Amino acid sequence: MEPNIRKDTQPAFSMRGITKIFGAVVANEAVDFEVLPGEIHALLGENGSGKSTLMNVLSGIYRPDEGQIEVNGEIKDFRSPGDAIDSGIGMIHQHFKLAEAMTATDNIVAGMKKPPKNSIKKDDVLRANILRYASRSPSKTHPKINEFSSRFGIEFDPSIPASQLSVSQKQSVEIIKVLLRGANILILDEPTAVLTPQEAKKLFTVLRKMASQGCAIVFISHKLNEIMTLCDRVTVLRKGKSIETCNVSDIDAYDLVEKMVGRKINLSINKPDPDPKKQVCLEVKGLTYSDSKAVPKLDNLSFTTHYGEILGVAGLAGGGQKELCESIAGIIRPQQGEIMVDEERITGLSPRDITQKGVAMCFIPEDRLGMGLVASMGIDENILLKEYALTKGPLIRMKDVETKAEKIIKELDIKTPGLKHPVRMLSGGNIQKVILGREIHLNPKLMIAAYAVRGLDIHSSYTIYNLLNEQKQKNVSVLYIGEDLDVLIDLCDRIMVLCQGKNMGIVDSSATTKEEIGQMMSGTTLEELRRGVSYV
Amino acid sequence: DKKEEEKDKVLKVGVVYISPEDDGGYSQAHAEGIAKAIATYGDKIEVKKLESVDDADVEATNAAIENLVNDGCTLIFTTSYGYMDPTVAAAAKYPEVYFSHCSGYKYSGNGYEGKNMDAYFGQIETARYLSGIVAGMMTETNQLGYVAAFPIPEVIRGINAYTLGARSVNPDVVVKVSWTNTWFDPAVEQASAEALLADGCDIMAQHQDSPSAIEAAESAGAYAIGYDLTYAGAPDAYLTAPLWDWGTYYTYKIGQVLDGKWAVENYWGGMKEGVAKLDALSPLVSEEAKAAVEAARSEVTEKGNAFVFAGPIYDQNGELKIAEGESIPYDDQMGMAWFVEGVIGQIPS
Amino acid sequence: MFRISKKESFSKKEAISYRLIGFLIGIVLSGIIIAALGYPVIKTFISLAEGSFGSAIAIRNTISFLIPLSVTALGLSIAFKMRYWNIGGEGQILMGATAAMGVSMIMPASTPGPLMMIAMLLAGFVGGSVWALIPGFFRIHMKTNETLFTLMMNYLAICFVQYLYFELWKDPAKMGFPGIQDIPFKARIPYVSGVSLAIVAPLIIVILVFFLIKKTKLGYEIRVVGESEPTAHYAGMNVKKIMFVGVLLSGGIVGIAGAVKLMGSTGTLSSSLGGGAGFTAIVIAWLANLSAPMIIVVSFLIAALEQGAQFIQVRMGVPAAVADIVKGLILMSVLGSEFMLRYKVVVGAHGAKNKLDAIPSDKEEVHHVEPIVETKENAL
Amino acid sequence: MIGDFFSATGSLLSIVFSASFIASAIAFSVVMLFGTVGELITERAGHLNLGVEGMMLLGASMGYFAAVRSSSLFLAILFACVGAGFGALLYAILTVTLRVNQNVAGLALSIFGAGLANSLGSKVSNTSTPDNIAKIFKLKPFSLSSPSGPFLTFINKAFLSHNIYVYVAVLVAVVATVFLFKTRAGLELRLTGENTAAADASGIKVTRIKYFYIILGGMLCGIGGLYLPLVQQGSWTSNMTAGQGWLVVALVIFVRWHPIKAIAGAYVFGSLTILGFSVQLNERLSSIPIFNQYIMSMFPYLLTVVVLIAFSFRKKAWPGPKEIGRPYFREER
Ligand SMILES: Nc1ncnc2c1ncn2[C@@H]1O[C@H](COP(=O)(O)OP(=O)(O)OP(=O)(O)O)[C@@H](O)[C@H]1O
Ligand SMILES: Nc1ncnc2c1ncn2[C@@H]1O[C@H](COP(=O)(O)OP(=O)(O)OP(=O)(O)O)[C@@H](O)[C@H]1O
Ligand SMILES: [Mg+2]
Ligand SMILES: [Mg+2]
Repeated sequence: MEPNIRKDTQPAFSMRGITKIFGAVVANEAVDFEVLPGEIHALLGENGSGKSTLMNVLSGIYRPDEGQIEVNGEIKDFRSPGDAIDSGIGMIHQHFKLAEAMTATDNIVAGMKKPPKNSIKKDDVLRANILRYASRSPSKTHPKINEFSSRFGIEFDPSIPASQLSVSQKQSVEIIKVLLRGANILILDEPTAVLTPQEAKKLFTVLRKMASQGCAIVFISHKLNEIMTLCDRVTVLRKGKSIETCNVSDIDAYDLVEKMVGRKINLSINKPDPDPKKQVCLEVKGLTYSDSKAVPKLDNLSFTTHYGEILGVAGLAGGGQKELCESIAGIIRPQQGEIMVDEERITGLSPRDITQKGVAMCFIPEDRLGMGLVASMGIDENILLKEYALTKGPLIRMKDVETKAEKIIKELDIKTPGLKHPVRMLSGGNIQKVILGREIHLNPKLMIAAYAVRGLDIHSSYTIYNLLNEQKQKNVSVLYIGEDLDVLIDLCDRIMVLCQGKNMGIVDSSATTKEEIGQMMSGTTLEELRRGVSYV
Repeated sequence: DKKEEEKDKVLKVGVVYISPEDDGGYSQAHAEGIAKAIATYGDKIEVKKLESVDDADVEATNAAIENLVNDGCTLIFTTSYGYMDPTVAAAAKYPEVYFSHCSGYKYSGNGYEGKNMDAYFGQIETARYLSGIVAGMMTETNQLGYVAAFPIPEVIRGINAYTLGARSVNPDVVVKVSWTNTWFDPAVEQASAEALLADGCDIMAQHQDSPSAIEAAESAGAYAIGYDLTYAGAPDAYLTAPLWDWGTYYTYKIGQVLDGKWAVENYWGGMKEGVAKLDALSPLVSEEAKAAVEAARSEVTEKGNAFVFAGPIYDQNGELKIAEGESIPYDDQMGMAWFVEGVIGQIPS
Repeated sequence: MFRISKKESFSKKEAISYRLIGFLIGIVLSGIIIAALGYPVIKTFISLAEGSFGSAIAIRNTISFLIPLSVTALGLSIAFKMRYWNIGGEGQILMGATAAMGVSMIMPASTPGPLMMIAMLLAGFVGGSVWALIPGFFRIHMKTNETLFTLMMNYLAICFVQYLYFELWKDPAKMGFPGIQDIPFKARIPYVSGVSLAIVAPLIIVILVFFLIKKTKLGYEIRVVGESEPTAHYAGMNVKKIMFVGVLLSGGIVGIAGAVKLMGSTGTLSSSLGGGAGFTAIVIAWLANLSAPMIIVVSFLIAALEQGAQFIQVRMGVPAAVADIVKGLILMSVLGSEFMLRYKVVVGAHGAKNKLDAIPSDKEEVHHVEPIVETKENAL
Repeated sequence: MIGDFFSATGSLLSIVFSASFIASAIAFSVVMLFGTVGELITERAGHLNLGVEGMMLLGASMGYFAAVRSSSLFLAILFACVGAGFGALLYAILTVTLRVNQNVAGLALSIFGAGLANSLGSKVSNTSTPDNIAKIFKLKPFSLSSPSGPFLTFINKAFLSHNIYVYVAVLVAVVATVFLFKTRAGLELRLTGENTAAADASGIKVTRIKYFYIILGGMLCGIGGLYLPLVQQGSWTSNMTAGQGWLVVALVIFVRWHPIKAIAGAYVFGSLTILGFSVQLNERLSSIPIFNQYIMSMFPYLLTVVVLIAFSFRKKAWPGPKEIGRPYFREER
């Protein structure tokens, strides 16, 4: 495919010397960044390297402390997102900005103005009509929105509340919202993080189409293969600074990683052998659970874990992993089935009793801080969260906890000014270390690590893998739930694949491939695979 | 120096009001009385006042009295019933300060041992009786409405006096009572009056501190009798009003202290003393009604409440309460908790 | 042009000085309004100070205002720690007093004074907590909006007490006047040199609340629940039970404020027993940043303001309403000054240099911004 | 027993559906209707303003002051708007710009507003509404001069014999409804209250919107307050709103943030507040314990509580503007 870059023209926008500081964090430092019309430009960097910040500056959400933005050669000073929209800039945010209770149409048309002069199509009757009927007569607006979105091959029902749309539909709404405002500079912040591969493919088609019409597109993703296939150029950010911009065709994925992290890193896990005794720790039998809306999440799930072994769990997002963890930890009550630890039934026990039976869980939710941590409290009080219930009497014992906190900080090398420092001020990696450290220090028999490296950069991730391996060597049974198949294969001894709450089979990691796991994740059982049947 | 000394000689008088001085009603009537006393004594007195002191809030009342004492007041008037017990307590605490409490029943020698507390009130029932005569003469439906604040003896006495007056000239008259449970809430008073008007009453009377009932009568094309102050806002409805003129009392009492002749008493002046009076009858009042009022006026003025509450008086159930030739004794008037014949309404028990 | 950016932390010194600035701004603003209304400004403020601290009587009055305000604010602070918006202080005060009143009426006259007092205090606790738990129950089990529910409970309590006052508990000895009988003399909290011994109530409760929040498991649980319910749930806490106990304690302490007011000052029950303390205490708890010791300090200042306000009426004939202006403006300015602790205003479009300099080194003692400003998840 | 029940119900119905009862309930709901629409607009922008009482009083005193001093209705309304709008502006500065907790800021406003209003009002407390203005409100513009038949008489007395203020209140509610649900500006307002960040990112000037509607809402409260001294009573008295501002806060929930429903809601609250007075005059009803007037004064609050609970049973019911109570700072994550 030929990149559609008009090298001769002036850039669609250029940012120069952008500096943005949050309190004590320098999120962007003198960043230069420019994108040409018709180009899909990737923005790449580790977590916290300042990608979202830079794009938020461009879209008027943040005001930079230093620096200048030029759009189509004109110097701009965006005081609000509205100003950026007026200059033809549209951003699809990492976290969608939709009012859940309002219809897609309302979300789309609210705040819409006459499109700017330099939009893709100046005098578009359809758009003018949407603007005219918007809010006055929703029933007339819906079909027009449909018509508009079909131009880009996008489909959703504009008349239903946003809360009833699927994640990818919500994203479509965001895209249409931006396009209707006549954006010719489109920013997508990790748009594929929430999509299935098919949905992502569809999105790419749309993006290519828009680029061919002269749109400048900024595409943020952590997935290198997406960047390699979709984008024309890539700019790498590291620790808030722009490191390099190059053509995607001139570079390979390994170079990109090196530029991102700043040094060559060894991306392999040294895996100790599992305990050969294969003593059973956890036994799950016929676990079945449907959520409050009667959607089945776990379906007659059975498996066992062994001491001194890491059992991986793979599956698509929402495939029942979360419910599995919560059932074992006692946070939700499965409707059917049994969970045994050391042949002792724990189903029906309270989370606290289960903790006392030696089950520890480290679950990192999407927002990292929502569960398992109290954002405004220090490390000490966060360690207390599990600890306090195990001591006798009505009082909390800060002294013991403080000693323990200091120990954990030292052992896991957590970077913090002090153990009273609110954890919300720590970086993501350090926050995750706090949770993991706390759970490890409960000296569990069974350690559940769910999405333990969610959102972490490579270096921190490897620290966590090592910690888990240490646990395994201490003969702890580890249940590891993760998204990255390479890591699952490298880290775990065996891998169980879930699909819609069903156990598709457990494979030995030394004797499987990503492809095999991928097929199981989309609904083929191991048996069928081994028999050579494949539906995909 | 001399000025300071002179200042020290000035009598500091404290007054506690239940509502703002300009409430257009009860407190304003007292404030106007105080103003008269100031006009009389000039620099010899200095008045310190506290408005809007909730009389059900004992703590606020205590604090108010303490503040007045603290600022050097040696004569303190507490103008609402609810201040009674705090006044008693303060009187006991500060025996060198004189206290006068309005509308209660405790004073030196009666419910209080010390020697520095007075009680005062007035026989407003006399004026109410006369206003009842006006209403009795003017009504066409023979149904009178009465918007009443709280079912307490003071209010019940007024309703009874009004009814007795009206029935003295028109035995067919009934008086319908609606309780508002507030001294002052214009909206509530208006709604209450409207309910009465809708129920067939054609003249409104009130024991309330806002003129809402008069306004309601005006917009319904009915008549109204006010209370506390004369009211010019409803020329097509306003007939007259029983009025307080506290100036007489305050001038008298402050004079006593200035002269060093303060003496314990339970002051209960009426029309004769000038504390209670009936407002000038408006042009709306018919000649016959005027004549009827004038016919009763001198005897009412002379004999006061003894005339108003003279037997025979029947209660709501038609039982004879006071025989011919007797009248309701003072203590029973003070604790009155029953309606006379002709009143339609209930006293919560 | 200027714009606003967020601060990470502030020092104790900053905290105090900004609040002081807020206070001064409030004084200046109210001075302007007082002058505009035609009253002498300087004299008014001098009398205000004199009236609140200037004499023994003044201080005694200030203390008597302080007691209900501080106890109520302490009670409310427990609920606020859980991000439970208990606006129902006024009603809980009343119902606490009502329960205490009821107990004093039921108990035989021969009951020894101390026993009766203890029973009344307990009743106050129960009355307040029951009144708080009605909305609490619905909040805990069905997520009913507690802000408005508790607000309505205030008015229900007022109507209920009026019903008692005019009908059910009307005292026949009052010669037909409405009103409830006085509590027995022996159930009254005694005065020592003009100061009610009720002052020990806030002093004890502040220690208890401080201890509860900082040192006990329950207090810890309350703080965690306030911070994030999912986290509390995840940690195996029984969120419903904790909220239940928290609301119970909050309402109970506020109820004690009512009982103490009944026993220490009013001696009888009426619908105005609360005297607005339930509302003012909300602002107090907030200004004190929900810290128990600070609540006493702030209550003292507000009590002084209320007392001083009465005094300026007496001394200068300034109407009562002017005092409300001063009170309202000072509250608003101090509240507004909190902004300076959490955010800073950058003048001019470019300020990176200053900001880079301003990033504190690790050693400096800083105070972290407690996110009492509601976080997104926990807002109303 | 059953007969008693029916006859009591009959008495109650005959009260509630009498023309005069309806008429006074309508008159009684004017202040609350203005207030409810005003507060509702404020809440639609994501701000719960507990200072309604203060704003109503400010509007009432400033407006009445202007009326007395200038004898101009226009200036009266203008100053009611200025007074209440000033209170709302303070609230907006505190909560929008300074991000102070909304509940606390509202409470402070209600203290301050009442204080300022009462100080100002005392300057005109012994005067009555100037004649030329009073005359305007004596008129009953829609009243039929000679209604024929009982039905028309009823309609005339119940609904058509009101002063212009009443109809303006209803009109304001209708206009607010159309505005809110049928215009783009209304949509922008709703989106701001539902998700400020989304509105902001859609190019809506959220700060401007919040200031504008908080102040507009305050002004409507003020115009509602002005009804009391200017029309209903014809003179100023301290604290004359007497708690209606707090009922308004409840009413907004009761009407589910819909201005058109506020007409009915204010009417229901108005009639509940006055029902007690009519019931007192009816001997059959007043002897029934539940119609005790002290118990009846609880009805509006009880009703609100019931509505609150009922809506929390309906899990799918819209719980009101989502942003209520949340400070918005664009650079917050
Ligand atoms: N809401 C917030 N308010 C203020 N500061 C915040 C906020 N959220 C995060 N920070 C700051 O951002 C940093 C944490 O950022 P983030 O969670 O993205 O980690 P990260 O940079 O990805 O870290 P790592 O690379 O170690 O995983 C901290 O320094 C913290 O001070
Ligand atoms: N609103 C904010 N307040 C405080 N700190 C912030 C804020 N936004 C970003 N930061 C901090 O600035 C740094 C850059 O964050 P940013 O979100 O731009 O990273 P990113 O490259 O998008 O990371 P990710 O890959 O996780 O999306 C981080 O340390 C982050 O915590
Ligand atoms: Mg990050
Ligand atoms: Mg990002």
